[in-house]
Amino acid sequence: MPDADSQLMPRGVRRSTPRQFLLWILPWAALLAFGLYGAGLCLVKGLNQTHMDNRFAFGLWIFLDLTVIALGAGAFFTGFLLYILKKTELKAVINSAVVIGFICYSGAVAALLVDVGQPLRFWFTFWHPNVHSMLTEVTFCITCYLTVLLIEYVPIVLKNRKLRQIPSFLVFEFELHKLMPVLAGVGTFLSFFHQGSLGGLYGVLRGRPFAFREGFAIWPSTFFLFILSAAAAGPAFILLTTWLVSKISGKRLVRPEVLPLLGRISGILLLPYILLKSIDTLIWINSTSPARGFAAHQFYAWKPFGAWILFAEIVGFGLLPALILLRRRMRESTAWLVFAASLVCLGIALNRFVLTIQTLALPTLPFDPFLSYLPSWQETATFLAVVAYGVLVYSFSFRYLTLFPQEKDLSC
Amino acid sequence: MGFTRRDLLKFSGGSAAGLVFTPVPWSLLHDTALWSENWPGIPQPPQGEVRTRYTTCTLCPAGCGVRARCAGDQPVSLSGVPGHPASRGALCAAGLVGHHLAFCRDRAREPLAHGHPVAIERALAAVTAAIAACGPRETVALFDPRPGRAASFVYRRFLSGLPNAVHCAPADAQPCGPFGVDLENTRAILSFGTPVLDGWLSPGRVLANRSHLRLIQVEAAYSRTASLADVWVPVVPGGEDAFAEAVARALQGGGADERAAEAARLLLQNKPAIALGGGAAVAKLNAILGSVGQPGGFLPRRDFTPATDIATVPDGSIRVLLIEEGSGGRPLSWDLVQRKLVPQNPLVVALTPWLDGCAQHADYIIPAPVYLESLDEAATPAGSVAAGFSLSPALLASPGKLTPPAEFVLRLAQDSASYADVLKDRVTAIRKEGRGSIFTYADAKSTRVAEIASAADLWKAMLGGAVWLDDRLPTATNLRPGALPAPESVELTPAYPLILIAADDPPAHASPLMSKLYRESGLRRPANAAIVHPKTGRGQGLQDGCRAIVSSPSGTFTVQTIFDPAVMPGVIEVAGRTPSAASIRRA
Amino acid sequence: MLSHVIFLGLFYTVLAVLSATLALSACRAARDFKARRVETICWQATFPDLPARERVCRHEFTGEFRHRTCDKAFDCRECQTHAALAAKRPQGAAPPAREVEVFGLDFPLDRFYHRGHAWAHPEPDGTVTVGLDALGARLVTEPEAIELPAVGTHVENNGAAWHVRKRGTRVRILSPVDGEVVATANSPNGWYLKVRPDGGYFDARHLLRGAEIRPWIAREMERLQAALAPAGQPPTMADGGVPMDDIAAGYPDADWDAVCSEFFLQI
Amino acid sequence: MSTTPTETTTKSAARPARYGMVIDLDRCTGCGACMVACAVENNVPPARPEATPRTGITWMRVYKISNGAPFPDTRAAFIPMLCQQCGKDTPCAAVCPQEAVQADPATGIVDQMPQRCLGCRYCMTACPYHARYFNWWDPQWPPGLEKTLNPDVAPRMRGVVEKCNFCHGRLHAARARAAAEGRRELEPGEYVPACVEACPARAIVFGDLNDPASEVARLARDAQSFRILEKLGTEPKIYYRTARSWVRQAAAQTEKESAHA
Repeated sequence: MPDADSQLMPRGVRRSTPRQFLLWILPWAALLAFGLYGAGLCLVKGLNQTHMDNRFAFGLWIFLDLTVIALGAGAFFTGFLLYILKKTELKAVINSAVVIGFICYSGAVAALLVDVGQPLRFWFTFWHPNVHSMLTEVTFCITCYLTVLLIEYVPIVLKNRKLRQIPSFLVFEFELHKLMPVLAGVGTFLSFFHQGSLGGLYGVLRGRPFAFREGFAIWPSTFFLFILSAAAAGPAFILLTTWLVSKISGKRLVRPEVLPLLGRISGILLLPYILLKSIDTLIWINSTSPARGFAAHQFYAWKPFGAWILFAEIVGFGLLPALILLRRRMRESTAWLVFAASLVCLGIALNRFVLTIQTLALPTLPFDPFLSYLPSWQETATFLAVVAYGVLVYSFSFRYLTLFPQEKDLSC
Repeated sequence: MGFTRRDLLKFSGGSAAGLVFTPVPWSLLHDTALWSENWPGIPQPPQGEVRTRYTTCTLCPAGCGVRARCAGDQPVSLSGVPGHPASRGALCAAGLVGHHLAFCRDRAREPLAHGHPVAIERALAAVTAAIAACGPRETVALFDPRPGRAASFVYRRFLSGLPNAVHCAPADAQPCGPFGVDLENTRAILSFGTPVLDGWLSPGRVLANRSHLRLIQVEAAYSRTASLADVWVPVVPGGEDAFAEAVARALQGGGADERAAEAARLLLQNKPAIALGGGAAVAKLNAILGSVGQPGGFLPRRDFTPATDIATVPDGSIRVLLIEEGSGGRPLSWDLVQRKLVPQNPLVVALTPWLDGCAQHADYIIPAPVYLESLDEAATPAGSVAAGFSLSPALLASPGKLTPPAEFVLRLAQDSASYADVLKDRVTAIRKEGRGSIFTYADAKSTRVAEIASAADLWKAMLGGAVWLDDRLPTATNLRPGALPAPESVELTPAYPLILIAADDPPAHASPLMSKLYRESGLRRPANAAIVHPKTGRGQGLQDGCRAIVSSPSGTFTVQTIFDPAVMPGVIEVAGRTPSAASIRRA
Repeated sequence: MLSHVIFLGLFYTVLAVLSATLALSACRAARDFKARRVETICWQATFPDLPARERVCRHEFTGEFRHRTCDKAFDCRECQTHAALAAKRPQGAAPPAREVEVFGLDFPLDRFYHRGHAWAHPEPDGTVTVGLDALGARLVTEPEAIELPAVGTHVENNGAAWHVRKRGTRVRILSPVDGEVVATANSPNGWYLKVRPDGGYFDARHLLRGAEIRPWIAREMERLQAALAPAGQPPTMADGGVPMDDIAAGYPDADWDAVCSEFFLQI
Repeated sequence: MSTTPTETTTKSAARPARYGMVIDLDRCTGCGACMVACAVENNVPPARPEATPRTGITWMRVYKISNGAPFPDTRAAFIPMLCQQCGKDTPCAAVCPQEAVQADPATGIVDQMPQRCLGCRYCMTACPYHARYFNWWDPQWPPGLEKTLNPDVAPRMRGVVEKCNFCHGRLHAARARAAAEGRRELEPGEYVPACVEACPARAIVFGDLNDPASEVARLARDAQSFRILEKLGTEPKIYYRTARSWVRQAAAQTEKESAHA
């Protein structure tokens, strides 16, 4: 008598026993519950529950949002390569990419709703939009793109073994799948804009000489740097997750040539990014910042944010992985591949961290001290809740949906 | 063909989709926004016709005129009265939020005997009995924070009826004795620790004359006055006299050290000049500068109420002590009081609006109204060159069960008159004398008292907000200002290697709003902070921000250390402390 | 003002595109239902998700290809490759009533076999009888239930013809023929459906026949062994190769759901 | 601030006003009267006990700065900081996603609309002067104190940003008075923010920078006057002036190492 659980799993793939799965799920569920409690406190009692303040108006959450959205960029970029540029090898990971993208974006939006002081007014931005604000662009694009991801996620769900037995679902999925290129196109368009706008968010802060950048038309240079870096980080993150999942589940999920391909894509995008980033930094040091009365070196005069952070970002987490990923022989070795991919992801996180935290920590008033900030447990809990949420959604999707079509052929 | 579950799902799905196209969800959304605008717990400001009323500030001896903006009967903001002779239209920070004081915590609301409610008659009886039981060498004392008011005369009348009674006051109650300072014509001030720019006399008046004043501040601490003075002369606490002597020598053409010489030069270049501070040396300086009785110097005025500095009352002599505590100002130190009381069952009565300060130790607490809660008075504005008087009509409803200190004393003296009667008498007297003129706040006009028809009219005018100022006295040089006691020099011992001095202290009772702003802007050091030079601090094994214990001959207390290179090495600055030798160690 | 127009314009365009996409796919789905293409589409959607080993081209059996995966969802009627190869093949009419015997399973050669183990047999009266072949029959011997379509229903080639419940698994049998069900018989050993093919003519190009059957079954048996063998052990047949009448009974601890899905081409 | 008829007539030519301040740092005694008056005027609630200097709300905030030298060469000064009412691509107004920050072209006053604010705090990160404050708590007054609120200004709700708006309420009141008297233009000095009115040292001069005759315009042109972070190019309308060179150094320069050695 087959149990309901295995009835839901895709055929031809082995999954852990319900017991093992439960043991895996439980700690994450507990973490999620704890995090939701913390977030609830912030919503009910107000943001005084956090350690943000008038000077550190952004904190852990904004850093989280920026990072996960950058890592989630894999969804749009893989979709772009697969459906628009017809790189069919990427079929192997597209489902996983979509799920990851959905997790990242929904997680970010959830965190944002806790982060704002008046969540009930979220729709004001759509009602009285200030189109000159980067944040408006971000809000619009992210909401739209989240819808896109949802629509892309639906077919994957409908193809679940039980659900597909309902003919109407299967037919709808079939028809929807035909239109995927359209969605991929829209998604790419939106992603380009909001990834960029997220960068613009800081680039336009003329009051923060550390973050302010000159640019083209209405867009500061960070706008373009963010697009490029996100596009580079996305594939790297998919590579990393795929490798991680196959390690944890002990299964071969994709053909051996897929991961190196992802690595190569990431490397190809990372190198120009690092190049442009370096040029941008030089321009900033020599022209932008001095023009506004700030010698760039003084930004790095405050411990712990010394100049090392800049070097780490550009060389350690940029040039190094790019070179690794661009050498075929190194790409062949999973160890190097994973090492480089994790460097890329960490690099993106570091970049977003610097822009969020260091920007706010640096004083602008001449008679003003350098500030430090440490998130409260409620903030951290909310942060962890998003992580736990991601792991849970992914675990369930992996167990009951077909995230890696090649798995069933590789499994025997 | 029945109604299957499928149909139900279809129906609910359809209706959900349809609902989006009805106005319902959108209006709901809109309502949430409205709700978020008047979030529960946001108070509604008082409504009511906006009126302007006038009164006089009694929080300190400055006697500033106050214009109150009221919604209905509720004052919602206070501001100065333009053209007011004493305050020149200014109010200090504390004065601006005087109308918050009534809502401060630890108010005394009913008569208490050792913390238990008691009928005021019982308290009166107890005091009368204690006074009757006074021994030959025991005195009845009344502490009057602000001698010179009509209330002070009530006190004196009552005390004069007793065998041995003493009318006490704080040392600095009348800084210049029977003299005012002719700031308008002064060109230079040599100040020995006087907070000239930080609450001295009437802030408005001082600052209005700042532009033509050269200020030399002789003070150990780098106080706010010191920071704004033209010259800051840091001297070791107790070294003031020596410096004064040096300046005196320099003024007389004698040799002196460079700093004294420069000070002397400044004073000579900017005459008329005055010296502020205590001690014979300062008095001598003023004599040399010829600042007494001359324009731009100390000018005599008519009113002066001699009162005993409580510090000079012999220790262990006071049997019955009545302490009046005003709404503002620095509270009387209980350590001092204890020294003065007789060892066996003394009786202390606190006539105060507050439960803290001396009231904690008092046998009886007679709750007094705070500023603006009852009709009150302001005596001659501090440092005024002419005697003055103004009423402080109440703007707030009195919560009842409150007894103005003077009222209590009147009842002790079995006087049937009320405090209001006393004030009326004062006004009548002013009218009878017919000297001077009143400045009415509402129209900023001065009227000769002589031209006012009757005492009743004067009373009415004063109730509407007005200050009476006496005519100036003909200048007479034979007078000497009552010199303040010299700051006693501190001799250090191995046990007490450091000098403890007073940092500028936050007021004991203030609007929560004001204390919030001071705390958040870091404009005032916290009350329990000990500020020391980093070298001194490390020398004593302290770290910036650590808790520490300060001990001095008069006792020990715990503080939080703050390192500040601006402080004189070897000195500890703590708010509201009297200078003495001290030691500090890590807690 | 202009920026407002541009920005909001873009935003609403995006919204329009998204909703249009959804609406379009919904409409198309509805249209498919009307056009009775549901079964075909279900098969179309299922086929790519089948493991590669189940999607091998029939010409691999006959050795014409070493490795080829079907890309026409087993509908050889639309496959040029098949047409070409079939043309080369000598098209002698299948000799009547001779049987192939593989591992003790009888596969009469007068029938056409569907990859989902249904057979189709054209009757003189122009109808086609449809039944389960020997392997299929033994996989679902003594079923708990048989759900046959009502007479008059239209069955699609590669669409669900009827369902059998065995060991709690609901197995759907793929139809080898398009047509209208004219009669049903609930007889495990004989035929299940009598179908009048569309256009009155039975096109069997997509079905296995003659020489293809032996290699096909041989391969199927290998897979059966693999599927029945408990994980990790070498595949063995309890009865030395010849499957017993009720395979299910012989392997009580086999995951019957998986086994049936494997052989009846289910996801 | 007296004015001759000719000035008023020139003023009444419909030229938009550009209200601004000149703060004399040599007069400021750091008494805090401006902060207090501001808080009273604008119904700023007393802070919760758990509030820190960085979570409290002080539209007007007096900073104490020092030349960093040790005793006895140490020198200190006070700098009242408030919204500097940036006049050119105002950083906060540009970034607000829902137009809750608006710069009034007629007065140059940058105003915050708390009832539209989402509380995203982007404007706070954008402000170089840290003159914007977030309501981390529900506003609460000790019992009785809420009776003393200013009826002309609505208290803000939790979760929104607020800041100095040159006592906008007073401007409206002044205009209403003027309209009642049938005047279209305000007399100089008819409208002053609470801090200006309260300063006992008269250290703050307020007025229309566009009116060349006004004292504020004259002082702003003065050689001793400067603006903080002028190089950011946001055209702040708060000028500071001092004769003490070290104060100008510490306030105007952006090289922080020396100030915080």
